[in-house]
Amino acid sequence: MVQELLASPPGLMNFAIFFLLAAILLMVILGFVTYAILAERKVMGFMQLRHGPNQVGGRWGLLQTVADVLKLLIKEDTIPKLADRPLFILAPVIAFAPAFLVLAVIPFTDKLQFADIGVGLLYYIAISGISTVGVVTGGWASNNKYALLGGMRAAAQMISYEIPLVMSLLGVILLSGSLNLNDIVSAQSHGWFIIKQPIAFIIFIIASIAELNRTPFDLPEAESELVAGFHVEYSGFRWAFFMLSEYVYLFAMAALTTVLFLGGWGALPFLGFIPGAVWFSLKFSLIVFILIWVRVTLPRLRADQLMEFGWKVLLPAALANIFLTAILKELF
Amino acid sequence: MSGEKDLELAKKKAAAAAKAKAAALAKMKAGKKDSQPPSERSTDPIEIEVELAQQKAEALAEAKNAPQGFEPEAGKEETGNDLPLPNPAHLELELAKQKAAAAARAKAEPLADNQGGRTASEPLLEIERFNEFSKPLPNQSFADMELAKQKASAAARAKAAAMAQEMAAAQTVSLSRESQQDTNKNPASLPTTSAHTEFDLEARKAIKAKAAELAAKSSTFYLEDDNTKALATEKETASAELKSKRAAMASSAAEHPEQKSEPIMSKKAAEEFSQLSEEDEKAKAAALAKQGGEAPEGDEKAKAIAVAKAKAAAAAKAKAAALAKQGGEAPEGDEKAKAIAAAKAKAAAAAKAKAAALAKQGGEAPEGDEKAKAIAAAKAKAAAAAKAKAAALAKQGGEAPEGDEKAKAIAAAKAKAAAAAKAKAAALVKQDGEAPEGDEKAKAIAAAKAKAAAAAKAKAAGAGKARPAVEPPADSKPSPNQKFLDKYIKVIEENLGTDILAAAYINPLSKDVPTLEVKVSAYYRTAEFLKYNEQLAFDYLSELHGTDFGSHFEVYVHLYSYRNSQSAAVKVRVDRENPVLPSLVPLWQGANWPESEAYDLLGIQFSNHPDLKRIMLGEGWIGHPLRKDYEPYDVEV
Amino acid sequence: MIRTEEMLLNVGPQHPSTHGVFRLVVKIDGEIIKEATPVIGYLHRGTEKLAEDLQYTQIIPYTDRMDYLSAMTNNYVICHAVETMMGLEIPERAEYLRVLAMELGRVASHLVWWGTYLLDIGAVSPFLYAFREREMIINLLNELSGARLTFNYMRVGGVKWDAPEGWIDKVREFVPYMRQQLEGYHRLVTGNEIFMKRVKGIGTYTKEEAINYSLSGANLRCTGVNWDLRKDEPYSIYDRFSFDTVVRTGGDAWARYECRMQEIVESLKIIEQAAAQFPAEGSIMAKVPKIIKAPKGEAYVRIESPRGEIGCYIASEGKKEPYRLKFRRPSFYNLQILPKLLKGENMANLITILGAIDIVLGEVDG
Amino acid sequence: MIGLAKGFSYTLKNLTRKKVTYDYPNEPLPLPDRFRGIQKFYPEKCIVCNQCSNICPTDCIQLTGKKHPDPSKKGKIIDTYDINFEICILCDLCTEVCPTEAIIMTNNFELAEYSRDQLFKDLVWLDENDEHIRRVNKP
Repeated sequence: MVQELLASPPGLMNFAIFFLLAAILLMVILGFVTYAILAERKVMGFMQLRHGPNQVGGRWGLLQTVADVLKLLIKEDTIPKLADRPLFILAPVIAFAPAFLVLAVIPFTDKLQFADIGVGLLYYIAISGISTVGVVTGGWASNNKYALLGGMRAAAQMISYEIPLVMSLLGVILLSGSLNLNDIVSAQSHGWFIIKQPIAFIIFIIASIAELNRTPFDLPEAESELVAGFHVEYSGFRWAFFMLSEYVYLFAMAALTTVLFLGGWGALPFLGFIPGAVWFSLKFSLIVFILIWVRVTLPRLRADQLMEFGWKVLLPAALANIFLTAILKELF
Repeated sequence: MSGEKDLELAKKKAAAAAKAKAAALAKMKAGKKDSQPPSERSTDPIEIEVELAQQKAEALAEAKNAPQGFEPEAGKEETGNDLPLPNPAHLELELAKQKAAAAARAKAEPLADNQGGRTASEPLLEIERFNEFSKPLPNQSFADMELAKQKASAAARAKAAAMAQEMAAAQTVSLSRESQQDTNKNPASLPTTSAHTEFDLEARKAIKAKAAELAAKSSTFYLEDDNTKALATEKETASAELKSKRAAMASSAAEHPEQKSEPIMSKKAAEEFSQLSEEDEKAKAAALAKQGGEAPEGDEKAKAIAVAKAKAAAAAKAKAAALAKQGGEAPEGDEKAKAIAAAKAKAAAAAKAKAAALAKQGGEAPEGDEKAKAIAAAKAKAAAAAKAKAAALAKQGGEAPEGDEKAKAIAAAKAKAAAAAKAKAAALVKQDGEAPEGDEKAKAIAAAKAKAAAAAKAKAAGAGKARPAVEPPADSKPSPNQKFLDKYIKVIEENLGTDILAAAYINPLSKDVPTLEVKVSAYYRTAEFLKYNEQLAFDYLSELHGTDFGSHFEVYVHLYSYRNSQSAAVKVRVDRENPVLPSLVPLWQGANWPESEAYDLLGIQFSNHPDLKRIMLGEGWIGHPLRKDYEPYDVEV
Repeated sequence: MIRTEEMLLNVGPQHPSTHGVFRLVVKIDGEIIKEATPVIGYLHRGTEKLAEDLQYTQIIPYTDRMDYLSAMTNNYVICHAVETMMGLEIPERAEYLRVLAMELGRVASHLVWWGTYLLDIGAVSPFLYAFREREMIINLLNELSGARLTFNYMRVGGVKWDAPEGWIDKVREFVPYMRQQLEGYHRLVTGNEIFMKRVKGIGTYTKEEAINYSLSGANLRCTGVNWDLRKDEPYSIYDRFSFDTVVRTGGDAWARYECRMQEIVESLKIIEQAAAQFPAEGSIMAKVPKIIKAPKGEAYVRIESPRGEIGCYIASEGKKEPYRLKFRRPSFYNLQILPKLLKGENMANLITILGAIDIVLGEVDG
Repeated sequence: MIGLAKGFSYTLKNLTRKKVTYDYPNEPLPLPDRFRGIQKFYPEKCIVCNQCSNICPTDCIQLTGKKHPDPSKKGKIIDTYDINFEICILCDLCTEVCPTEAIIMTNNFELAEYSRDQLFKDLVWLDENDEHIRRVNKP
């Protein structure tokens, strides 16, 4: 249905529909984000032998994050006097926008996809790189030494983990022969890439955790060292923007992993009758659970160890994987 | 009487007390605000004072409006002071305002030229503090108020005379606790809680003043030849006396109950007055004895001086008590208050006269001793300063009522100060043998003196803390560490010579740790030797800290050797005026911060210390808290 | 050559991982620390000045607030000092109650150290597990003394309360439970490669430096110095229990980590033996005058607290208040080596080294 | 990697273990009898001996007594008794020295107030604070 809309003549009506669709997607995503945060707090709590939020909104604390978001809306978002005002205001936007832009490309089910473009994967990788710019601007603009350190670390980390991320995907692209996400999903109909490309999967998961600034690699906002890293001077809704961008990114990354390695909405061999959407959300939730689990368990790497691991371990492994996939593709 | 009545009464009193407390706090805050440097206060100090006084006056007036009897008007939310107060309300209001203005003027005038900054010996500041505390209690009638003021200053002076003699700090702590209880025992009255907090304040000041007094007295006992020490101590005694006088004034002012008609009250006040001074005397004797113990080892003359001082103080105190008692029995009459006041003044004056007489005899005995004259001169100067202050106070208090009463009081103050100074000088110079010839009172003084002397001797005989006996007390079996101690002494004597160790003994109280007391000059060499000599090899510095023992500082270093697992304590005594010690950091890095802490809290300078700075307190802190004569920077409410 | 400029960064006094109001002014070039100068005194409450006017019984509540993670050892050090001066004989049951309370306090203190150390390194959940066990110990001590943190339990001459009935059995049950939990801790953290990478070879110093800087406790034993006051200068009834001093030779943060984890095991051994030998009855207080007056003279005693060697010096004039009271606070001495260790380290290591020294600011400032 | 794997297994196992946290505001905390909470004061038992205000390390007890109203009995009765809970450290020394157990400790510790003045508790309030009284007051 999106195709005809794209083909139809431009007009106010057309624009309104698009705008409405985008708004609906945003609401869905924000809905997901609130419950992703709640899920993370609940799962972390249970793993740490405590209940997690159970006061606001019933025994399961369902309205906890909604309350948090409302609080952040009402809270005064201060701008430090000596901060670089325009950049300070712009930084959260630059960080949030790409996270949201990226979702246009992901095929949730065979019917539900916003934009089916030929270079879906390339688009995703390219746009996701911009959020690093937002983080670094935020770190620089708040004129705070801790924020500056956080920003520099973020720049170093995100850029140096972009490369293994992309390299690990080459294997998948080699096997599926196209950058279009739908083709990749259909290429997995008879064997998920997680089985064919296990190394790529592991490298991708590690690199994606680094992209998301999550625990083993959460140096840019290391509470114990840099107090709160790049968003130390932010408060109120601007701070909420950074949080939203992190979780929307989590949504995007988990979705991409499902699409690339777990066969998107493809069912397990014998359970075809369950609709694609359910499959997608199940796999998606599994990935999110793994990311939370990693956050509960692991300590943080040091900055130099992080760099060393990224360049000396992940990158060679990714290259070797490409080489191996190429040989396998040739032989079979 | 049923329980509820009491409770209801208690509740009313509590409310009244809270209100009075708030008023007192406001006054206190105003008081504190004035002492801040003028630049901080935007408006003129007098205005604040007056406006505060008005507030207080209105609060009091409101309280006064409550009817006389116990049943406050129904519905009148503000429960006034239910104690029967004969005086009409508006007169009170007038008085309170007037008095406040007077006090403000007194306060403003000295403040004008004192540009802020707290210098303990600045007499004007003292007066300002004195005024604040000596303000007579608000709810008295006009006449009584004047009388109370005059009575307060006179009685305070007498008490000051008694307290002017040095007072053991510790004794005064118990004294302030008991005097706190005395106030507790006083029947509850409106201003008690505010007077009570004021009294607490004064009690704390008294402790500090007495502690300062103690330090000053003991330092004068340290008979050194150079005059600089005398001059320094003279400055200290002057400030100490000023402080003690101020504290005495305040405590006696608070202690005098506001005008009460029943005679028992006046007798009780008299008793309290004497009971307080008896305690002072006991405290003083004990302090004296301790002082005696602390004087340089074995110096006969020092012990004699301690004893003589006790005699002089005892005499003055006894005199004051006796006279106060006579004053108390004065026949009741309608102007009972005036009588009590007169009695008090008379008692104070008499006591002063007596002390002066005694001192005069002592002073006349010419002594050729150069040192004694120097100390006497110092004492005289201190007395002069005290006299000037007292005169100023008297003048302050005395503008309203004319008549010889006032003049006599001023004269008495002058005499008292002089007497105190002369008595001290005499004691320093004269052996205690010469009991003043003449009347029966003298014999009483002699008896008191003898008792004090005995106590002093006993105290000195015991192993004085600061000055340990040279050999360890001969307990039954020689302690296991004796051989270690002998080894240390032998090794040190061989290598460094014999006049290094001032003393070396086993400290039985602290698990028989061998303690070496080193002379300041040889401190660094001995420490270096203890660390690098193979036989001793004390490579671990466990503890280093300084202590203020009144007449001198002492640095205690606890060392431990891992090679022969033996510990040793090294103590060094450093002079109090310019405490300088070589730093041990070149030998043990672990000594860096403890030495900074000793510098910060005690003011001991450590030469060639990597970075000697205030480690615990802020950079701008004035004074060194762990010194016994430390005056806390902000007066604790 | 690019021109880099050094930056002065204030770590603290209000900082998530300085274990209290400790401030470190750090001159950093990029992330490399050129020079660090500690600034302390933010929590200085002048206990020693206050003690001049307080009786001995009144000082004990103040000692609770120095090393607030193991207040029992603080209570004990001042009581031990006065008892040594007075030469008091403490009844058996009181000694056993004291040893049990102190060792339980030591385990609780090490658990807090373990939890917060891992939090500094970035792992979130060990903190929660550590506090689950600590809560059980705190409840035991709460039943014994009436408070969770500021116990005010010991008095000169003995202890204030006797053990409530059933308390000793609870202590006996606690020991095996704790050992089992300890295995879980080792599985979660000790084997973790990221943790080992973060901790090994960091903040290393030699035996001579440790002795020269007057370090004590695990900071000293991790360099190979076999010195534990409970064993080498036994006080109270520690000579009756068989346990061994935990010594490592690495001298780095990892060695200190191993030392402290092993010390928990040793303390559990002592608790077990003490609970087993606990006398059925007996008085909990020696014959002591109503107002305690330490005899004239001075004394310095030192005992082993979880953070090192805590000492107490009392100079007394035979009155009911000490003339001078001074505490030898281990964290105050252990912190002196920090500037030397931090030269050339980076920001992340700063937090790891500081966590490994295990300081408590209530004790540093005194 | 084995260490990481062990760590993961430990946290996963904890996911299903019984939780250990109290549901504090809803259910009261289980406290032992000896717990030192806010004092309770019996005005009729007090003989105004001032022991408590002397022993208090932070001097937060202010009390004033008055002569016994009916002349037959001697001694004093308590008049005002306030404890300043801004500086009271609940160290239990006052209950230890009180000869007539006029002041004892209860187990409740909730003392949050909206203004500092309300922390000055007077005789009446201390008398009415009588739930969860400690059964055993003296060792």
